[in-house]
Order: sequence, then structure tokens, then C-alpha cells
Amino acid sequence: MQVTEYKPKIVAFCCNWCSYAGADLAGNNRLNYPDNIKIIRVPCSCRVNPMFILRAFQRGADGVILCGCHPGDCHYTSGNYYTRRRMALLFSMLSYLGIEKERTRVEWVSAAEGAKFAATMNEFSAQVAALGENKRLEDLRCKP
Amino acid sequence: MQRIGVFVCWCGTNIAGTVDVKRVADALRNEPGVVFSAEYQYMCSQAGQDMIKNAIREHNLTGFVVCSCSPRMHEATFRKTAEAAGLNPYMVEIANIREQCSWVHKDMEIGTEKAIVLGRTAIAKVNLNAPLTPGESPVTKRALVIGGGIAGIQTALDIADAGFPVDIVETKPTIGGKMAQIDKTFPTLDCAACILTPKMVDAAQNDKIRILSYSEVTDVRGFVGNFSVTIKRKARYVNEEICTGCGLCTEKCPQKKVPNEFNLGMDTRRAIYIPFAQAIPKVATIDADYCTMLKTGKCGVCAKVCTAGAIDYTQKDLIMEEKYGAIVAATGFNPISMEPFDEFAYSQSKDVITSLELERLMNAAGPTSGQFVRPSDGKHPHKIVFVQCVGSRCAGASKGKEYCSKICCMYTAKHAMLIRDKYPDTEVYVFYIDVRTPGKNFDEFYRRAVEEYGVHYIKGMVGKVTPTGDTLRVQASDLLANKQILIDADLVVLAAAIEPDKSARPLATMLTASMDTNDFFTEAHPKLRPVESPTAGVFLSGACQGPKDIPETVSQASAAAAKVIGLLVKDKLVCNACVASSDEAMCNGCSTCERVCPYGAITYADKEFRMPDRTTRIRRVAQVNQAVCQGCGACTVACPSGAMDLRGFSNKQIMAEVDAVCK
Amino acid sequence: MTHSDRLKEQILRTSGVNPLKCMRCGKCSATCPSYDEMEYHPHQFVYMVETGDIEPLMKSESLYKCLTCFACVDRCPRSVEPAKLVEAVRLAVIREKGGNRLHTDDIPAKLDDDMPQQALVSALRKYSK
Amino acid sequence: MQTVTRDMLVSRAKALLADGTVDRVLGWKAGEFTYDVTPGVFTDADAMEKEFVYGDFCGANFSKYLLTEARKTEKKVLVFLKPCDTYSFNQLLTEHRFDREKVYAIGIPCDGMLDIHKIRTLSAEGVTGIDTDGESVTVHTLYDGDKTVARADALAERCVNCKSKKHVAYDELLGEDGEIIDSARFDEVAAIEKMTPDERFAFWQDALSRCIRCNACRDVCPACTCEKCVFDNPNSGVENKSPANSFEEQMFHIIRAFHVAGRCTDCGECSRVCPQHIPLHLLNRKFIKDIDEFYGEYQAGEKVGSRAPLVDFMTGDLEPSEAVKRGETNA
Repeated sequence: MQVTEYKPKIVAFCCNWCSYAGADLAGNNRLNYPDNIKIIRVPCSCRVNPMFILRAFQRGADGVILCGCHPGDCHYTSGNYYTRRRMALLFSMLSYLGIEKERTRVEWVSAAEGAKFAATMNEFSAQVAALGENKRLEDLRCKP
Repeated sequence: MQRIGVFVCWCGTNIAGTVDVKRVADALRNEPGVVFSAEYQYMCSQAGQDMIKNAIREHNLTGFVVCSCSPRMHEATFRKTAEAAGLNPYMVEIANIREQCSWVHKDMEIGTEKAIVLGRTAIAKVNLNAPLTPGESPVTKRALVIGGGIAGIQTALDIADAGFPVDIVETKPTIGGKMAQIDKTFPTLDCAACILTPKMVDAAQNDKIRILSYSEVTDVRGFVGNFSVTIKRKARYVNEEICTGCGLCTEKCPQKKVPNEFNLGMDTRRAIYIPFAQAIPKVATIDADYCTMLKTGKCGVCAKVCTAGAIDYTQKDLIMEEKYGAIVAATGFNPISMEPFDEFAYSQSKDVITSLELERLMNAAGPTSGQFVRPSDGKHPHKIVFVQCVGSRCAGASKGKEYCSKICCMYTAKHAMLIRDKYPDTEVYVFYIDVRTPGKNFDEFYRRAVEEYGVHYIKGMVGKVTPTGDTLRVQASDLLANKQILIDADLVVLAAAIEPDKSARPLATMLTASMDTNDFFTEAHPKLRPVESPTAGVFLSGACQGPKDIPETVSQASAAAAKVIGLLVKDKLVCNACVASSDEAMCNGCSTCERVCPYGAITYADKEFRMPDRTTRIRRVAQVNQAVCQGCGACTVACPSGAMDLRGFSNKQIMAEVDAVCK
Repeated sequence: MTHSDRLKEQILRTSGVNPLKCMRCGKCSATCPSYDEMEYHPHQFVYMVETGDIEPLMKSESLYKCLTCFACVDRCPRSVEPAKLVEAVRLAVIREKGGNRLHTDDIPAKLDDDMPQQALVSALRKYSK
Repeated sequence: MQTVTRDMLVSRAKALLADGTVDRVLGWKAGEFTYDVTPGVFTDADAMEKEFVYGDFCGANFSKYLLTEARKTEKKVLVFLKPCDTYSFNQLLTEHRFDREKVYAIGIPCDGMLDIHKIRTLSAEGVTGIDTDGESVTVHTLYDGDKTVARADALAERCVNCKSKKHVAYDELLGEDGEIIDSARFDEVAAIEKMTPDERFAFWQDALSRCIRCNACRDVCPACTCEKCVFDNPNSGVENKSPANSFEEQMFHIIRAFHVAGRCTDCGECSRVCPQHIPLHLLNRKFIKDIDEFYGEYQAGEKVGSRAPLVDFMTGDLEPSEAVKRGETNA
């Protein structure tokens, strides 16, 4: 029986100006990262609504990572500052509800950091794989 | 229902190499809304684009998805294709199956599987696309050049030549930058001042150019076509209009012991000074750190001596606010500090100097007014050693720069040739790793230095310089002769690496222009758009974008000017179509969105609404100014009821993408 | 895998050095204090290990002339660390049968008053396993 | 017993009705039982005399009613605000949700309202009547006769941990103003934080799985005043009427808590009205506790026009990875 090695399903939101360009650079340098990571392009990391993240978990994602420009480098000057506050509160709440905190992550990746992007994706995928499938956030309200 | 076309690109073997494009096209053919699906070697080619146009006509498509390279590469191309075929350009979505799929996954099976999912996601998004028409914003017909070196001056001259007003902001009291400090220039050996000062004078006399010297940019707001910049004019305690530049005050000032930064501290100047004879603006400046009158209130010699009465000790910093349509960064470079490279004994002996210091020593207006002598004892040096790549091409070592500084080989060959020409009795040794002379007439210039002027080029690095007695013992390896050689040199010249000016990093933050890890400005595209920053309306000129010599700097300066002219000549700028828009029926008017908007694009108005029970009600609702909004989306998340949405990246579209990705 | 490939692989593994990073500038040899006594100089160690030409290195006396002062390691612009390569080649020699250069029983013969104790200890470390 | 009595309120309201400053009065009417008092609108003096009641069960926060009532009046609406209501009053004003000139607010002191759910568990089912005298509450029940309960035990949770007796908004004050109280309202949150993730998940799964999605919490919450809720907004992407695996059903509480984060004044109404007794206030308090810890003390509604933490930033804010560690004391 061929054991398919468990690969977590991961959604990555990348901001168009920095981290999406970083992802492209990782591609240009042919750096390898797991294929179960799918990237969704957003104009700025501040465009990512907590509802998108919860939707991803609810529809079966095992991990969500949000990449943005380094604070201070945001193309829209203050976008990633708001992201930082929103995600700090959201992640703290999710962990308060008992969801493993390793399933969510914010990473600042600039357009010149292709290597960092690939390394972060590899590390995050391994981290989420260690946790196994996401049962809790699929339905927080399922009847006991 | 949408009629969607799917076009999967091979991109030669870039995609087809690790993604089975046929299987992707077939799999995506039966996605909801898809009526046509095909694949082709080069979608971005003319043939590829014609294929799309034909498909749009034959299958009257309402939108299409191209599975190809990154949208940052060809989204604009495919939007133009759509427009040419009469389709709204925003009914196009790109699935990135090259940089983010075929190039990062080696296995064909995995790559194909992921390409199908990415294609499905793009289809889910394009199904919810709405035709958009971009708004327009006015262009302020005025440019700002930050940095008054040869790059800034050349850019300003070209822009003014096209009839647009330009401001040059220069932190030093005069424009001219590094080139003013250089003696001769390669490869033609004409004197730097002779070719620079006429341009400086042109800039001064051109009525379209305003030179704001001894000033710095403190804040930049707005966006392309509508920048508002705050400039601080530092107090120089001399009235620029009245001062004739006669220099009387600079002779009479009692404070003589001020290190002259123009000559890199090798000689001194007065507290009130004019940096060099051909300074533009030819106006004195009082150095507040050394002027006893400003510090203690007791002196005032310059005021007494000044015939024009231009001295004004009470002058304060002046803050100006200006509007600009385009900004050019021309902040230039500096040699790196030699402090971490003490194996060359730069701090232990005055006779170990950097190349820029050598330029000043050989320059007629330099500290030794042209007499080429040793800084320590003023004697004529008979044996000179040039050390190349000091601090350049260092990797992993925490002290140096990883890149090659590009100009050192040429200026060292120039120095060696000039010294051998003027003082044939001097022995010149150059220790090099490789001699890089890639320009026009560059290698011939280097060969002349070796063959006609007998400069000894030795392949091998200098290991150590130890001052012994009044000479410097240089220990180096000669790799070709496989010997370690020792030379007792009278003078050692270090070809120091160059790095961007310290003011570049804060400026980049102000302009939200991105920078690489070495603090050089990142260009929009290294090959195709080298003089533009990714931030629209910000252009790059000269060494601030990377190490380069004068010929390249001038050509890049003119290129940047051409781009600026291309922007300023437009009356209206087509703005970003993917901007926020609020659904007034659902807006609470709670001004949460207004607080997060970095551009202040949201205003409020009271509007009358017909209520279900046939009464009317006045409600406060948000309105987005399409020209000011840049489409970041912060407001769409801050708005609890989802009334604020972003065109092109709407809530429904991103939700659809998340669903498609997680399926 | 020929014998020299295996040797090269072992040397690179024990030293942790990547000789490909060397840009052939010669600064390591320039700063080497015992350059003249050494038959093969530090920059040659890097180049010859890289090309797999390791036999001559193992037979040469210069292995034992290196003072391990690490000047070359400190000054290499590409942080290639040549001294570690010399050490690795020395280890390759010592690890072979009978490769020990210094036996404990011939130490007394080498003793002299101004020989620092530390020199003996480091010699034992470097020349025998 | 409340220090302020029904008659004081009625006489004050009648005076204002008489001199024409107000033409509508928001107050309470008797409901089915003595403990479920329902809010009511009075436009003339004798209706007030007949039906106006006030007692230990008048916990409703009238700030949200002003959105609709303030539009119906030509002159002004009279509203009685307990100290915790005034914070919601200011928060709604900050968000321009009603016209301040159309409201005449009287600040009334409050000695804590009683929680019928607690009284039932402490005494017995089948409660027919309750009257309080001083520090004890006598409960008349159908089957078990009269029971007495100490008033302190019957106090609602939000009143036990009352955060402030100070009115931050009023046109007129009946009685003196109180002080902000350094209450232990975050202890329960801290207790949950100390649990292990599995225990926490079990706690919340048990609590939230009782939810019947009646939206009572949304309808009563003074921070949840959207013209149309995001779940009913067709282009919000989350609206789906007949959900197979409904995103709305499962994530409602997390999203609602996030939408009111930084705006919730911790008035406790959501927990009060929840028919399933889900401790919803613990969700909102978690956000408030985090905001206080990460970005400095902030009380929503303390000052009109204050900038909520989620629409503000500092360049030195902490990274989300640290926030998660700090928010969760033990792994």
C-alpha cells in the first residue's frame, strides 16, 4: 500500500509589490518549495480580510500564511502596519479558541528576498505537516 | 453567464518542461463558464495574441484567462490584447504557472496538478470580473531632482530642455557632487572640472531650473502626478540673493581649523567657506558647528568685511512645500569606510590613502595645489602601490560589499598612467584580481597604461601593509610567478568599494521606493525598465541605482529625464482602475474607512435614500475619490459591513479564489 | 568514484569548506607568514583540492609548515577558510595506516628548554591521531 | 434595590414632557413576568404613569435604540442611561450613528442588575414573582414556595465585574456620579488562557455548539449597528442563504467578535440576551485584554472621536508571532 506522505493544504496570501515579487524571484532562481502551497495575489497585505483566512480554514486548508512588505517598505506607506495589528489580534484569538498557533503565520518578505521566500515556505509547510490535518477550524461549532 | 476562454502557454520549455500543458488545457476546458481552451508555445508573441483575438471573435468571449508567466510580466500585454479585440481590458486574469509552479516544482505530475488548480482559481476569479474603466488624475507639470551631482544636473538639464520646470535639491552648499572632486576622467583624460562646470553654469542660468542647495527633502506625500514634497532649506546664514561670491569673508574669517570635507579632510578651511572656485551657487556658507559668532555670539568679522551686507546670523531653516508630477532620485555614492580593512594600515599611516583622496592630491585645486607629494612628509613618492578590490567582491565576510564596484579598475589605470606620464621616475605597481575594462575604448586605455607607460600589473592580492620607517612594507602574492613579493612603497592607494549615499535609505522610505539589501534603489525591471522605480512617478538616475561610471551615469540621467518628460507631457494620467468603491445603500457612514486610508481618498456626504416604507431618509455615506485612491484595500477590511469593496480584487472574487484553491 | 574523488569528498566534508567560492585573488597566500617554507601555498591548496589533485598535497612537507595562525581565514574576502583545508588534508594523511608523523615516544628527543608546552600539545594534536 | 426609584424617573420625565423639551421617552414596561421587563416608548404623561416600571431587571442598553428613535422625534428623545450604557452612547456618537441634538440623556446611577438565570439555578424553577429588599431577594415560586437569595449572588456577571460607575455622557445626572472601578473582569479570560489548547478547544466547542444562530446577540449589540450585516450583504462574499457547509454558521462568532474589536465597550448585553447562555462576553473581553496588553489601555466610548486601536498603528507594534505567544501564557 503506497503511503502517500501527508501533504498539508496551505494558502498563501502575497502582496503584489513585495512578497509576490519575492515569490517570482524564488521562481527565477529555481528555488524549490512544496507544491501544496498555493499563492493568491492581493494588492497589499492589508487587503486580506480575516474572513478570507477563516474561509480558507473552513474549506479545508491546514495552514494560512500571509506575506507582506517589511514594515516601513509598504508601497501604500501604512498598509502592513494595519495587517500587523489585525493579524496579531486574530491569531491570538484563534489560539485562545484552541486552534494550534503554528497553523497561521505572517512573514515580511521583500521583492529581493527570493531565497527567504522559498525557505519560509519550506519551513512553514513542514511546521503545518507536523500538526496533521486541521480538524478544529473546519467546524468550530460541530455538535459534540 | 460568462463565456471564458483559457489559454495555456508553453513559454518554450519554461512551462512545458515540467507541466503537461495539454492536460492542463483539457482539464480546464470543463470548468464552469469556460467555452474555449487551448495551448500555444508563446502566448505573449504576436501569433499568440492574434490567437486570443480570433478566439474572442469566434466564440464571442466575455473574458479570458492566460495560464503563463507572472502577471507582473505580461498582465499589461494581455490587457492591451483584450482592448484591441474590443473586450474590456479588466476582464483578463493571469494564472502564474511559471515562476510559481513550473520553475519551482521539478516533477511533471506535481507541476501539472498545481497548474490545473491555479488555472481553476483564475477562472473562478474571472467569472466574477466586472468591466472597469480607469479614472484620470491631473499631472503637475513640474519635476523634482533629489541630488545635485552630474546625474542630477544632466537629468535637470534635459527636463528643462523639454520646457518643464525642475527643482534640484542638494544637501551640500554647492551642486557638482563627486565629479567636482575628480581630477581627470577616463578614458579620454579630459579634466573633470572642464566638462562639469559648464553644465553647472547651464543649470544655474537655465530659467526653468531652480537650484535649492544646502537643502534636504523631509517628507513626500501623494502619488504619481500629484506629489507634495516638504523641503527643508538649511540656514546658511548668508543671503543668497545679495552674496556676490567675492570670497572676501572666506579670507578674513578667524576660525581657520575647520577640516575641509571637499578635500576629504586633508586640509582645512574657514568657518565661512565656498567649497571650490567654480561652486554653483557661488555663495558663501557659514558652518554652524565651527562659527564662534553663532556659538558664542562674539566675532562677526565676516559681517563687517562683507561689502554686500549679505551675512545674516539670524537666518532660520526654511520649510517649503512644493507640488511635483515626478521625482528623480540622484543621490549618488560614497566610498566605503576603510576602518574594517586595517590589514592595509589605512589608520596607521597617512601615506595609505583611498583613490578619491589621490584624486584630490593630484588636482590643481587640491590640498597640495597639484604638487603630487606624500601627505606625511610632503616628499615626492618614488614607489607607489595600488591595491584593487578593497571591500568589493567580498562574500560572507561581514565587512565588505558583495558586488564589484565597476569603476575602480579604470580609475586606477588612469591614476597609474597620469603618474607615470608626469613623473617617469616613479615605479607604479597595481595588484589586481582581474582588470575589468568593459567600456568603449576602455581596454585600449588599460593596455596603453601597461604598454606605453610601463605600469607593473601584478596578478595577486596584497596581504598586508606594515609601516616600517618612512616607507610602507607591502606583502603581496604574485600568483603567476607563484612568489610572495615584498615592496617598500612610499605611497599605497586603496581602490575602495563604493556604496550608496547615506541619505538614500530614508529617502526610499519617504518615496515608498524599494531598495535592495545593499541600499541601492531597486529598478522596476533590471533589463527592461532600469531607470524607473516600481513606485510609479519615481525615477532613478546615476549611482543611486548601482555602481556606474560617468558615461553610464550621464546616459542613465538622460534616460530618466526622457521618462519624466514622457510623464509630464501628459495632461491627464490614466489611474489605477482597481480602486475602492463603496455601496452607498449599505454604508453606515461610520468613517472607519476614512481613518485607515493612507491617501485621504474618502470623503463623506449626506444623501437621501428612499426607505422601504416610502419615507426618505438622509444618511451620511462614504465616497471614494477614484483619482486619489491607489487601491490598497485597507478600507475594505476595516469596513465591517463589506459596503466598501475593491474593484478587480473584490471580496467575492478573493473568496472564490480561496474556495477554488481549497477545493 | 575514483580514489581522489573519494578523498576530495572526505576533505571537503571534514573541513566544511566550499572551494568554489574562491575567486583566485591570492590574498591568503599574501598574508601567509610561512609562505616561503611552504612548497604549496594556501591558494594552491584551495585550487588543487578543487581540481582533485590531492596526491601531491598529501606527500608535501608544507602540510606541516602551516602554523594554523588563521591569518588566511581572517583575511579571505570570500570566507573560503584555506587553513581548514590544510588541516583536512593533514587529517587525511594521518588517518591512513601508519600516517602518524609524531609518536609519543620520539617526543623526548625533540624537547628543548624554550619549546613552549603548548607547541608540543598542538603538535601532537596536529600530527598524530 | 436601586437607589433611584421609578417615581423619580417618572416625575422627571413628565416634567420634561410637559415643558416640551422632549416628545418621546424611552423606558421600560412590564413584560410577561416581573423579571423580563421589555423596553417601551412613551409619548404622554399618563401612559408613563400607568405602564412605566423600573427595578432590578432593567439591564437593557438603550443606546442602540437611539439610532431609530432619534429620527422619529421632532424635538428630543429622553433616554435613561446607566453608567455602562453611556460608553456605548459615546461609541455610537464617534461613528456618527445618530444626531446628538435629538437626544436628551439622563444619567441614572446603577447598583447592579440581577440575572434571572442565576436566580433560577440558586432557588428553583417556576418563578412567579421576585421582590428585593435591601441585600436579600425573595423569590416566589410555583412549587417550592418562597426562597430567599442573597442579592450579591444574584447579580449579573457584568455587574459583579462592573467596570465603571462613572457616566461619560449625559445632559443631566440623577444622583452623584460614580468612579471607574478596577474590576477583575479579565480573570475568567486569563483562566481560559491558562488552559491547554485541547481544553480551550473543548470549552469553546461546548459553548459555541449550543448556538442556535438566533442573532439575538447581533440585534442587541450597540456596536453591531450596520445598515446591512456583512452576512446579508450579497457582495461581501460570505452571504449564502441555504448553506451546505455554511461559512456563516460556523464562523459567525469569531467574525462578529473581530468586527466589534476595538469598538466593543464590554456592556455585556450579548451574554445577557443569549438564550443559550453562551459566555459571548469572554470573546469580546479577550480582544479587549489583548488590545490593552499589546497597544496600551483603551476603553471604547470613553471619549467621543477617540481613534479605535484597529484603525491606528505605531511603527513599533509587536509582530503577530510574539502576540500569539504573549496572548497564550502556556503552550
